[in-house]
Amino acid sequence: MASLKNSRALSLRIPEPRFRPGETADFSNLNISEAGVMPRPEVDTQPKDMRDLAYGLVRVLDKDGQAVGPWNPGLDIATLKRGLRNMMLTRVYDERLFRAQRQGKTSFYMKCTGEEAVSIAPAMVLNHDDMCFPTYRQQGILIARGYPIVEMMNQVFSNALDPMKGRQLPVMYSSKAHGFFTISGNLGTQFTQAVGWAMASALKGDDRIASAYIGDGSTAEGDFHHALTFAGVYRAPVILNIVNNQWAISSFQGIAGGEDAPFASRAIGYNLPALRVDGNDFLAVYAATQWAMERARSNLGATVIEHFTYRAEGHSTSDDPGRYRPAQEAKLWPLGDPIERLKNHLIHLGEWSDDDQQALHAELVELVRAAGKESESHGTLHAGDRPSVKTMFEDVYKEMDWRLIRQRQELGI
Amino acid sequence: MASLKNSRALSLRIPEPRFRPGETADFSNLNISEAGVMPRPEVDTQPKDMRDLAYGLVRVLDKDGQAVGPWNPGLDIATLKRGLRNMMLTRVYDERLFRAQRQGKTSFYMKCTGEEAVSIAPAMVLNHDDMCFPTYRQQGILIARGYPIVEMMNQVFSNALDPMKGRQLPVMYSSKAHGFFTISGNLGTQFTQAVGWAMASALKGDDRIASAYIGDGSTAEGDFHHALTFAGVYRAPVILNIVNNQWAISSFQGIAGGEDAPFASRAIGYNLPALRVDGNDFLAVYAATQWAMERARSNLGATVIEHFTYRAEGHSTSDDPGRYRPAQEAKLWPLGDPIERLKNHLIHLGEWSDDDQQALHAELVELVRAAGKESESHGTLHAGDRPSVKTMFEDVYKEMDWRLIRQRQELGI
Amino acid sequence: MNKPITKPTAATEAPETIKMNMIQAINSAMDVMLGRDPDVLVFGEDVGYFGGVFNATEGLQKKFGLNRCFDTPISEAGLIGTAVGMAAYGLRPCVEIQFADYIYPGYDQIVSEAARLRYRSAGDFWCPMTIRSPYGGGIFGGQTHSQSPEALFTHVAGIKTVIPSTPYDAKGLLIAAIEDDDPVVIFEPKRLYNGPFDGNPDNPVTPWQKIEGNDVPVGHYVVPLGKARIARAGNEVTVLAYGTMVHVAIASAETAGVDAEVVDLRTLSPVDIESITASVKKTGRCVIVHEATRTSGFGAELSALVQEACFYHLEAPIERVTGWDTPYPHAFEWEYFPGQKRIGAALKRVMEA
Amino acid sequence: MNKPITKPTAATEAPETIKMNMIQAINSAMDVMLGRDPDVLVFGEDVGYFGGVFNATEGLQKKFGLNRCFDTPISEAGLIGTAVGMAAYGLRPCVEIQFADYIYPGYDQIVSEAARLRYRSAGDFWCPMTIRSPYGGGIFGGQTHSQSPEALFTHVAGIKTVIPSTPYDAKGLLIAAIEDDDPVVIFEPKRLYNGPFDGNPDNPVTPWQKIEGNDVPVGHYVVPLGKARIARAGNEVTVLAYGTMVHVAIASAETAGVDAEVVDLRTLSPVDIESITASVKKTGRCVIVHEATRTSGFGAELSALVQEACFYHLEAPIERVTGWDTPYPHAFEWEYFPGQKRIGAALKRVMEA
Ligand SMILES: Cc1ncc(C[n+]2csc(CCOP(=O)(O)OP(=O)(O)O)c2C)c(N)n1
Ligand SMILES: Cc1ncc(C[n+]2csc(CCOP(=O)(O)OP(=O)(O)O)c2C)c(N)n1
Ligand SMILES: [Mg+2]
Ligand SMILES: [Mg+2]
Repeated sequence: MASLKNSRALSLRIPEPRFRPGETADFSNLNISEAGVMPRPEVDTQPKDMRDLAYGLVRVLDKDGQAVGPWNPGLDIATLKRGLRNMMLTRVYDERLFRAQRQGKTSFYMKCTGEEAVSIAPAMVLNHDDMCFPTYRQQGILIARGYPIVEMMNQVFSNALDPMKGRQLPVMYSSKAHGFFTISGNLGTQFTQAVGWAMASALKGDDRIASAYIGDGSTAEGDFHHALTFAGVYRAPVILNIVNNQWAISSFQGIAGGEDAPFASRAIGYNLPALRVDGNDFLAVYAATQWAMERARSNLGATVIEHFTYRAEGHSTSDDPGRYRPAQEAKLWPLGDPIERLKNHLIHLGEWSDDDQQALHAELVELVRAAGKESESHGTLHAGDRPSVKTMFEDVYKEMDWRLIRQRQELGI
Repeated sequence: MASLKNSRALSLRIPEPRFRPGETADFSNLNISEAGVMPRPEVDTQPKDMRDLAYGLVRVLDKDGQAVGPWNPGLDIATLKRGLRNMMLTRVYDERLFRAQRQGKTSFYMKCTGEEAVSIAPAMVLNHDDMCFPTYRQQGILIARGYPIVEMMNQVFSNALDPMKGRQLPVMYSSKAHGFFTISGNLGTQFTQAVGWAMASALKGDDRIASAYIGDGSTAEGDFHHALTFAGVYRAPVILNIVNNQWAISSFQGIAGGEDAPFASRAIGYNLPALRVDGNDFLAVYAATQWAMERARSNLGATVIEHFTYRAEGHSTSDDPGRYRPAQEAKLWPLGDPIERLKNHLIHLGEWSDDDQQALHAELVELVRAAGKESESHGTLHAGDRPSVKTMFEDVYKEMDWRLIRQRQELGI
Repeated sequence: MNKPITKPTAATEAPETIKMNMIQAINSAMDVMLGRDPDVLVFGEDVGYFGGVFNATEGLQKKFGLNRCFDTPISEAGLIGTAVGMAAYGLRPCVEIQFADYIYPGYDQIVSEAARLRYRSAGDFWCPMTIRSPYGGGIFGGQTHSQSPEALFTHVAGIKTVIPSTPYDAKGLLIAAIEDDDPVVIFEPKRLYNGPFDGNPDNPVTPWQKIEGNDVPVGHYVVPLGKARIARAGNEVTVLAYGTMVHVAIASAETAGVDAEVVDLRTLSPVDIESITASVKKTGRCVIVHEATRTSGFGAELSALVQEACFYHLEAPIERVTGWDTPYPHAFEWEYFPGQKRIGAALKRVMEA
Repeated sequence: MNKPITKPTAATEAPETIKMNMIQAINSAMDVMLGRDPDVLVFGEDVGYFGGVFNATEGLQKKFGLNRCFDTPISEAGLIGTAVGMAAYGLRPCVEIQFADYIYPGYDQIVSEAARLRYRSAGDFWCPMTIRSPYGGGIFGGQTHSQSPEALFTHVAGIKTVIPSTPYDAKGLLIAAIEDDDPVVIFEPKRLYNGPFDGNPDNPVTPWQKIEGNDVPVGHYVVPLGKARIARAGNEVTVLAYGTMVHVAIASAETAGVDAEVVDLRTLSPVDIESITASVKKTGRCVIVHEATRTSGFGAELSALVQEACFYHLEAPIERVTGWDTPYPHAFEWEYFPGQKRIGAALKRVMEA
């Protein structure tokens, strides 16, 4: 084949997002299926017979706020309102804590603005003792499960009542009682652990399942592959959620390979079923989670769900997205905002009004304000009370060994 | 969804091979496409338009030794004979070195019996300066590229002329001059490195491509995922060969997920084209490599090739496959032996006879015997000459630092 | 799950013992624990039907079923990561990494996860996981079957690091590790699997079965983590060693004619500082021996600890006899391996200092 | 490719210098090298258009193009593994790991591959790769943005480990690393990016731009690997330090009123044994300071080396002042961080011993 030699100089493709600061984002080329068009296979469908779902987009709420198609979970009004409230509370909470960081009350904060449905709908579908393995962007799970927001704030402020005893970065919650696994600062690791947890549950003949989260960018970590491999091989009862919010700090999803093939399609090579879902559509996320949960509980194994959403704000308080994407890109995102869309659905159903919305918002602001006051009374990062320094040496092991005892003495406490 | 709770106790699926020692293997359920039936897409086909090739099997040589179908590479007789000779030489080499290990002349040896086509056909397709990143089972590449077998033996015997200076386990060859990357004892790592090498070539506007190998079992390592991710994202000019010989030491391919979905289908989620090939069919492997090479050289990026073959002997000299699979399983493998099949093709073409075969075999045995004698005259692991102990401290870094100099002195050399 | 392990009732009569080699002792530890505790399970590459490349798990799948002992994909990060999840669920996974040289792909799951769960969740989650892995040289395994990476684990707060040197200890420490509520890494000196090794490759190895005093209880017992053992009592110099080097050190003392006290550390982290200090204060001299590369090896920590605790008792510089700062070279097994000659010379040097 | 780098012609006149902070110096090193050598390239998570989360690569993509500076998927193993392949091809990749805490997924590619290529291929392949990564505490980064994992690298034969403490050194060492034909890991003390830090969080930080003598050449120069620097001359006790701790140690000597000689190691592996030995032989006392957890930290190796080389000169036990054997706790930044109080106390203790 020497004839081909020197035929052409090779070159590399370095993916770039279509728009950068100063340019105007344009999502009109985005090929988004209409609400209601994707079929809903039976939960015992063979993965090979439903590969198309990895390439479409499961959507329930249409432009008019109507719930349409086979994926409509048919929720009652109370559930819809609970969903709306949870999402709004999460957003109000985020806004206050973000400001608190700006006020120097903590070192760091991360919002999930625009992605509330992705954590809250699944948390409402699953049993409370199903174990979630979240990233730092699923605070909505705790809120939906009724974990007290004062406790969450205590963690963020590393104050005297911080359930993590001042050891963890803000937003790195943990609550076994709420089926919320301790968040890791190291991306991806929890994806494999969730599969292990689910394997354990299955090995013990338990009925609890696991639900794992990973970001679009983090799918590139090895843990993503390990999780899918083990989940496929052992048919583990786990839901593998990929939150594709299209950005990983400053890198767009193309840097993780998401432009060429949807992340959901990664499932195909492991013989896992994949659903690709409009992550800003509370009902679609709800229904997809139901499907995956039923599958897992019926011993049919794992499901990969890609939640297609958009990170509407900066990565964290340390980030300025205006440095790498158009300022108005978030506004132009065509799949809208999950809170707006669920609100419109309730209005469409005649069960809600803009006034109700405003009243609820005001109520939640007040609730969060009161919680904030209470939490701050127990200290914030640089002021007021904090956990006892002694505890710094505890929980490294179940029991302190001589080194830790000596070191505590060395510190003079 | 509380109704589902406690509906059923979960359980885990632990995959097991269909047959164990004492049982009779039966491959009749194996769904193998006929030779000649798989279509050959143009090399610039979009991956999404050729997903079926991940699930079929590209085959050229039929039962009668005839080359059929669109994948027939149409090789001339000289090339066919070269292929046959390379494969036979590799097998004869393996047999002698295996015996040498049994005679205590080295510590360890690994054969590639039954898998010769998978290394030799690609080595003949590619240019000699295309860089291969092999595992320990692609000694055929060196043989096809004319690396002296005496040198190979010197490495295996860790003798005075060992090009690796006694540092590497037997079979861990390296020859940059032959486009053969230093073999690692750590599974999988070379897969990502090959992508990096290919990226470098593309970045420099070079025309060389890379060819990487990984075993079926080793696809479970993170490196497999990293390689496919980077290859996809940057469209690197690399061929990603998966050698599915169905066993990873004692674990059958189902433990790596290969029974539920062919390894080739892993490519789909990364938007990479996949070919699944009869790895015991020299012509099919040859043609698939040509296709992938043309694609890479045309700046169209990487191809994943699954070579479906069978590990006809033990994993290594440390292994006894009779402990975990039926003794006669290898004999029953329906896709036969690559040497037999290419021989039959040449006979079918009227260009070869059993006598020719025997004569060639005798010639190669003699050639390997002579090389063995020559190599052994420079020492074997526990007898005769070996590299100077001084060299033990060299090449840790380009230059020895004070620690290595002192330590060499400490050893008194 | 994650419930306290039933402690053995105080033995009234001597337990039944038999002679086991180290592999059998390790196998017996897992056998005992699989039998006692339904939350214990064993998995890893080739450990199921096949019983492991060193036979450590032989027969366990047959006896306890697929659910208790099974093969995993070749993914050290995957098998350790899933084990972390299982341990967090409440099981006690005991996993095998086929060779210590292959533990690195799983390093992040060990260091960032297993070691951190309890601390970062303030005790909400923890990780009672055991990782077993054959390590060390002396078997012509070349650079990827001979490594001694223990120091890469002793540096990590939150895990315990254990290395046995006899079948009795191997079993008792492994049981202790499985029962421990924190993650434990046990490196098994593969050179000792079949019998003790004195460092001289020309001497025939006596199998453990023929070693006097090698009596291993068939049932449950524990060798506590964190406690060293005096492998050879002596007065002139303290040798700190673990794994294969314990036996080489004892032989070196004999051949060098130095009355060394050989301390077999057994647990490296947390190390038994009391036993170390007591011995060095008695002898006033210290030689540290390990197979791992010297720079930043565990010998460095031992040297620092001894110096800190026994400065005024030391009559000679502490010496380290270790593997060289190179990869482990296949053909130079005995030039790399710290043998009797090098250890003996160090013993004499510190005696003459 | 893999060709020798053109050595700078001997400067006849003093090179142009400007005041840079450490980030600018690091940026300048890459800028200079991208300009001089077409085989150098820079990549990592967020390093391209965005210029890195600490701005270390700011402007490089714009100046040198996408092919020379680009973003990678979030896969430390993938980006280091591809860098190994590129280095084997003949390029000189300089990659960023966003925080040292996230280097573990790439650990296998560093330890088993980058560090081994040259040795295992007997010089047939080698790996001129540089890994840069911000490390260390003092910024309220909590346990996964504050780690100091240097000892996990100093133990690995085949790689060099470097830690600068000034903008001048950061640039000169990084250029040396990129030009080095072996893999080099450079940990950058992120606490020092903007200005030196004396360990007292209540003191305002003076930016590097206002620090007298902080003159960084705008062009090419090299600070050789393997050579320490006397950061503060003194006679009473030697302090061995690197990174942020160099500045804290100097301040501690002042506030404690001890005439300490502070040796800034700059390269940890291979460490400058001559400078260390000369200083300790002069002072007879030694305190070692680092942020990393104590057990098996690099301080252990330093303690062992000093003890081995200077046993008969030591008038007091060598002390280690280090991070505790715990993860780095968010709220206890200053209780964990080895500050002036603890270092000062150690200085006084060794003076009184
Ligand atoms: C192993 C590891 N590498 C890098 C980082 C630094 N980091 C933190 S968040 C982040 C981006 C993650 O993006 P994505 O997975 O898409 O999640 P998102 O933030 O969008 O929710 C990076 C690179 C880390 N925390 N851990
Ligand atoms: C990282 C790592 N883990 C485990 C091993 C031990 N090991 C060596 S070969 C092998 C089986 C590999 O099987 P496969 O990838 O199918 O290749 P094959 O031997 O069949 O060619 C294992 C587990 C290793 N060498 N490296
Ligand atoms: Mg994202
Ligand atoms: Mg195989």
